[in-house]
Amino acid sequence: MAATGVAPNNIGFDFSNYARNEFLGARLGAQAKTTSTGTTIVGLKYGGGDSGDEEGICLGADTRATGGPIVADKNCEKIHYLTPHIRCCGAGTAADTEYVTNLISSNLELHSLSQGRQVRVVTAMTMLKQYLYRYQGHVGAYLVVGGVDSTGPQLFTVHAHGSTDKLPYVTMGSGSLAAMAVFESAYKEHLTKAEAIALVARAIRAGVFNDLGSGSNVDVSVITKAGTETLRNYETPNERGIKSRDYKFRRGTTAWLKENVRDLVVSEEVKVTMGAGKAQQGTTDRPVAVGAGPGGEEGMDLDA
Amino acid sequence: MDTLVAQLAPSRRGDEGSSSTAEWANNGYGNLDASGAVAGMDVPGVPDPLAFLSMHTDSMSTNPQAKIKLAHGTTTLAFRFKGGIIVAVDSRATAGSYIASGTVKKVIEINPYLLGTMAGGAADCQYWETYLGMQCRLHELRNKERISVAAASKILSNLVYQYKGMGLSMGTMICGWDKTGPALFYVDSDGQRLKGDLFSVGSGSTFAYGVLDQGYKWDLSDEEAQELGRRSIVAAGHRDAYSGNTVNLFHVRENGWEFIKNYDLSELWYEYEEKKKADLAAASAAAAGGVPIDVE
Amino acid sequence: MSIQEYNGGSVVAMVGKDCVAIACDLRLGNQATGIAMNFEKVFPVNDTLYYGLPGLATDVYTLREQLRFRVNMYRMKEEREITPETFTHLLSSTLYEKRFGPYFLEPVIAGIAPPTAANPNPQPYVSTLDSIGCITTPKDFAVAGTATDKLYGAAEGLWEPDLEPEDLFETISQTLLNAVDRDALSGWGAIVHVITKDKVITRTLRSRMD
Amino acid sequence: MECSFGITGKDYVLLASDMSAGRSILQFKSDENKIKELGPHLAMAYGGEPGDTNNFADYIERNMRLYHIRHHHALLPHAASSWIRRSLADSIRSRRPYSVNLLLAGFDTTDDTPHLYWIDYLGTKAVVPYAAHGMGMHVSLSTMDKYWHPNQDRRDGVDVLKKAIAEAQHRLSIKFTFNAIIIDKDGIHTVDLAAEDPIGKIEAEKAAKAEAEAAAAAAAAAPPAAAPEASAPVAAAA
Amino acid sequence: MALFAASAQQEAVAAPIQHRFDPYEDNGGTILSIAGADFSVIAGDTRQSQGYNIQTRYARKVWQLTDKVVLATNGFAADGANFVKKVKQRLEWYENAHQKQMSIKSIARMIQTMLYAKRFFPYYVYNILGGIEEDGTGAVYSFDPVGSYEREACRAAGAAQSLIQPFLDNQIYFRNQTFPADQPKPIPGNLPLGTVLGLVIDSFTSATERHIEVGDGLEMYVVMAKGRAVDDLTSKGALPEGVVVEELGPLGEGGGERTFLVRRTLKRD
Repeated sequence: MAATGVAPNNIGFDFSNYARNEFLGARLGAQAKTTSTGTTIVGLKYGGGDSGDEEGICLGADTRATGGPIVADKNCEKIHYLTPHIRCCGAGTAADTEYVTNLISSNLELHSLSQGRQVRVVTAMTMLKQYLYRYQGHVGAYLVVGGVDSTGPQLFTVHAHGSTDKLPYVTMGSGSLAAMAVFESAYKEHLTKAEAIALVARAIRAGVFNDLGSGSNVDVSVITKAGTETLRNYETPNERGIKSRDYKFRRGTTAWLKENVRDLVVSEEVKVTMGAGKAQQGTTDRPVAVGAGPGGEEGMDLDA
Repeated sequence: MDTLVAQLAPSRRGDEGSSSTAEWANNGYGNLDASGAVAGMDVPGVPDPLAFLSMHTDSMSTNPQAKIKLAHGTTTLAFRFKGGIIVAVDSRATAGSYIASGTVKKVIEINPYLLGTMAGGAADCQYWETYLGMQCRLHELRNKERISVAAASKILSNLVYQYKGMGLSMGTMICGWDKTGPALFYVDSDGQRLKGDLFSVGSGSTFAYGVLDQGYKWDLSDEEAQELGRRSIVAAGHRDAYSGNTVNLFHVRENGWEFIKNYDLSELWYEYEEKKKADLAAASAAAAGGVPIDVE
Repeated sequence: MSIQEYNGGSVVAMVGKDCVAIACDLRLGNQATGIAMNFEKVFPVNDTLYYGLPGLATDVYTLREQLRFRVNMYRMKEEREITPETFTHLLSSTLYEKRFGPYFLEPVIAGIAPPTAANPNPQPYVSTLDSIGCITTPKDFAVAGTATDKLYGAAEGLWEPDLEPEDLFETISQTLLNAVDRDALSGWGAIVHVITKDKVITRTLRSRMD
Repeated sequence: MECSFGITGKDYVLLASDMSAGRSILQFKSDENKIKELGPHLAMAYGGEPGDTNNFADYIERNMRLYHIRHHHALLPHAASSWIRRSLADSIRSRRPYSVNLLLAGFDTTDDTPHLYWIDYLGTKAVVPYAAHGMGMHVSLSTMDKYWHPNQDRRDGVDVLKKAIAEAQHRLSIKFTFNAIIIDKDGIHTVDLAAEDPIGKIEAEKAAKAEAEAAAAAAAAAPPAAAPEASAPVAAAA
Repeated sequence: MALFAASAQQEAVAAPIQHRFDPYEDNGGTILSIAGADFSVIAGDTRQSQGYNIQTRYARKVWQLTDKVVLATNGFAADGANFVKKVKQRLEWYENAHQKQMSIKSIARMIQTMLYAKRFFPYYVYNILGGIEEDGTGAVYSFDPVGSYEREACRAAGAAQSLIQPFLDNQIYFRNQTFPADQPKPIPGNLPLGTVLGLVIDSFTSATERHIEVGDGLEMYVVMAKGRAVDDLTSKGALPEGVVVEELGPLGEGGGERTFLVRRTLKRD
């Protein structure tokens, strides 16, 4: 039989579905539902001067991921790891921020191994911008990259189309206006570490409460030459209250037609099966209506 | 000059330009003013009101980004037979793929001897069939005799025709018993008006026809006819995603209509499946145990 | 009528006390017309790891065949069963590989990792992905399909922490049935799998058939 | 505007398709056979984009035949359905996809079970007891919902098929003519829908064939000298 | 970079683009009403939003029309406010003409005619009318934007209606629940007031968790039939903490029905 659909040999993106989706798109309005992070993410430089604290970077993010008006995740992580001394907050299409940071993070590690020294924040920023520029904004990642390297604390923003900025304090995402308002009113140079964390948390809270796309908790990350302090759920101002009623059902409330209990514990000694054996102990046949559906032996192969 | 302008330009005043109570009383009940404009109906001041409406309202979920989602999807049927008219409808209204309501009354009791069914715009059918009930009552007061089904359906058809092109959406069956016996008319918002023995309207109508056609004949008993009506709506409710929930069954007789019952469609489906198994078991039992019919 | 609503169907997964449950409806539709009442959307990877694929039916088959290939390759290389977390990342990269021509599916994964020396008492695991592989690992429940909104509302209301397997069965069943009853494109039967460390209970529910 | 039906029963599967062929409103002919036999116990009714349908059907038929030649046995219905679905799923992603909807019917001679698959141009596959494609989906599915029973014998099955066809002919604006086949453990037989008792006709033919074979076998066995070269008919693999 | 273009792909626009006369806006929020045997609860959240921005955390959506009837509106806030004003005007004229307050049944029919009068330039408003019928039973009437209406026992509308309604189907109508023979299935529509208020509060906290346009505050109007004891509402401990109860005076000369406003905060993120 003609072997079609063989696994794509090239690495990176496989555009084979692209033609299909153009065809389907025209016929059915093919618009894949992707999770976006409405998001408030911020970053600022602190320390040095007369603050009494060494120079560093403080990053902050909210933890709400949305799918349209619906909250898809109430406690997701938006501060991604790039290197031990560099973190990257991501807004925009959630999958893109996840994968672009993972890709650049592994490339940075290879880079530092080959160069035998710590990578610089500007390298991370450049790799990100060139990757994003190549995809002309279709990879929807809006990032705040912050870290400390041999040249001291560095803070950048990277937009999906590939443009970057270098600033002492930055905000991104749908809550960036609310957060920037807080920064513009209270930011000054040489903040102490405590002041920096407090200001970042306050900016994130501004986004969490005033922007519908952001919500739930406040994540903070503090980076100095010594390393990175990850303060996951530094503040949780939006705990779900206790419900006023109990909704446990009486056992037997739901009517069911057929039951099949697969007992995984076998009486004799358990042998670890090598490879995908067709038959699985304890499997009883699943009687399904005539013309049994997929999942039954009739339909797709149940090859547990 | 003003009067000329008032005559020519469709009146665009708000729905209570003048404040007299009388004006409010027949507010919007469709009596067109002298210039043929839609009296009492507020029309947006745009060149193409229909385009405006279809951009902002989504009736058949073909325009998902429209804000105003009007409920759609239904199965209604009515058929004449020797015992009168059977009217059977489902009760589901959907907005997009969300089932907005499962308890919509899609048979509108126009008056004790006239029924109208609802398909397409719920508001359009409800509103104009209530209006039709008033006109029928006025007919009785003026002429001292009940209005014929033909005349009643024509009132609705003519009325709706005046709004043709404005975006009304209605597919209704006017059923009643007058001096000519049981009469059934199909009237829709395009202006079509058809007299007939058997109609089904709505997104599930093709499925209803599937059962209705194979079971219909003029001299059904009342019981058989009611069963056929019920079974057809269950068949449509099962296969069509936009029909279901409950079946409302009516039987129009000489002395007016009678509400038979409201059934849960899913429970009926299970009953029909059980009965099928039972008939099968009985049949095979008969074949096995009973006198061997000329089985070669 | 978006592409994800072409065939209809929904999946919900919930975390309980040392158990997880995953359930799906059985409808395969062609837009408004129902076609089949036996189209399961939840498949086993191994004894204690199941995943659901609501969305475009053709992609359900295609992705399932591709995952079967990749999981078998994993088994041969690692000589052990794949854990739920690893399987989630496998699925995520499979989806993201097609970032610019995605499969129109929203996978939901539910399972309990086999106990190991390092992790003798693995916690129940539920995760869900969007069509291009963004992973979400909720602590309570994950929903997907045409009845997503309805499932979120019902689950947020009915779910409670630390439900025993039989209680979790009732809660997930009531959540699924009441949600699909408000969705035109899901329903036509439902099936629930409750997974504990030592057994898997699978029940076909008596749901509305309209 | 096309219409095809499939119905499984106790030990058979029925497949019927309209015979129209044309372009937009014009109908070139009304006796086009749109049921392709893919194997001794497998056939498919196809419909969809004119041009795509016959090409795809040939592609499938030739490849199934190739498999049969290479492996000395035909693909069983379940395997065939997976491969045909995969062909469509790959095609939907190609630059110019086939737009073809199928009803695949087959009889599994290893466990004597009928199989029917509803497959659409996207590569969606459904395993169903009875099905329809094209306009038949809208008008006749509910008819079959009512009159179909599990494990019906052939005559009841043909009766359900006739009802479905009658409904299509009654309700659709184009009056289709249909041809039908029945597949059972003996293979594929034409169902003459016009006949009073189509099944009876098939059984008569089968009986006649069996008789002819018995007679030929007897002739070959009795006078060994007289007709040494009479080649014994290859025991047709029933 | 507040709002990025969701997708570069040009949307297939079904209707022709009319020169941009777009007089509507979606202000989010959700409303809900449940009828009891001799009371009716009409609730709504108080958040008014537009896109990702909160316009105000306290905007009323539930209005008292008569001693026995309360109207909740949701959708486009400007249309809602305007519509409630017109309804109140008509009620005032009715009282002047008939020397009595309009019954809920008649108000429902009047609202249909007022909505349908703008059939070709609709109010973008989903209305729910709640209150006490003339026979003293609790009632809920729900409307679509152009006037189609139906009397029900329980209805949610607005942004989170598809989240709340399935939950209520299960808890108010007991859908999909089986009951043992000895314990008959409770009749929907006459649950105790305490249970109903608990369900309303849990519906809104669940909706707040999962829908970004719901939150900030919750207002519940409870309309009681004449002569009904009110201790299940006003006595200590009747309601969960954080809930404030306040009785509203009669609007007309008072026919014995009593209306209470029950308020509670919701999450503000």
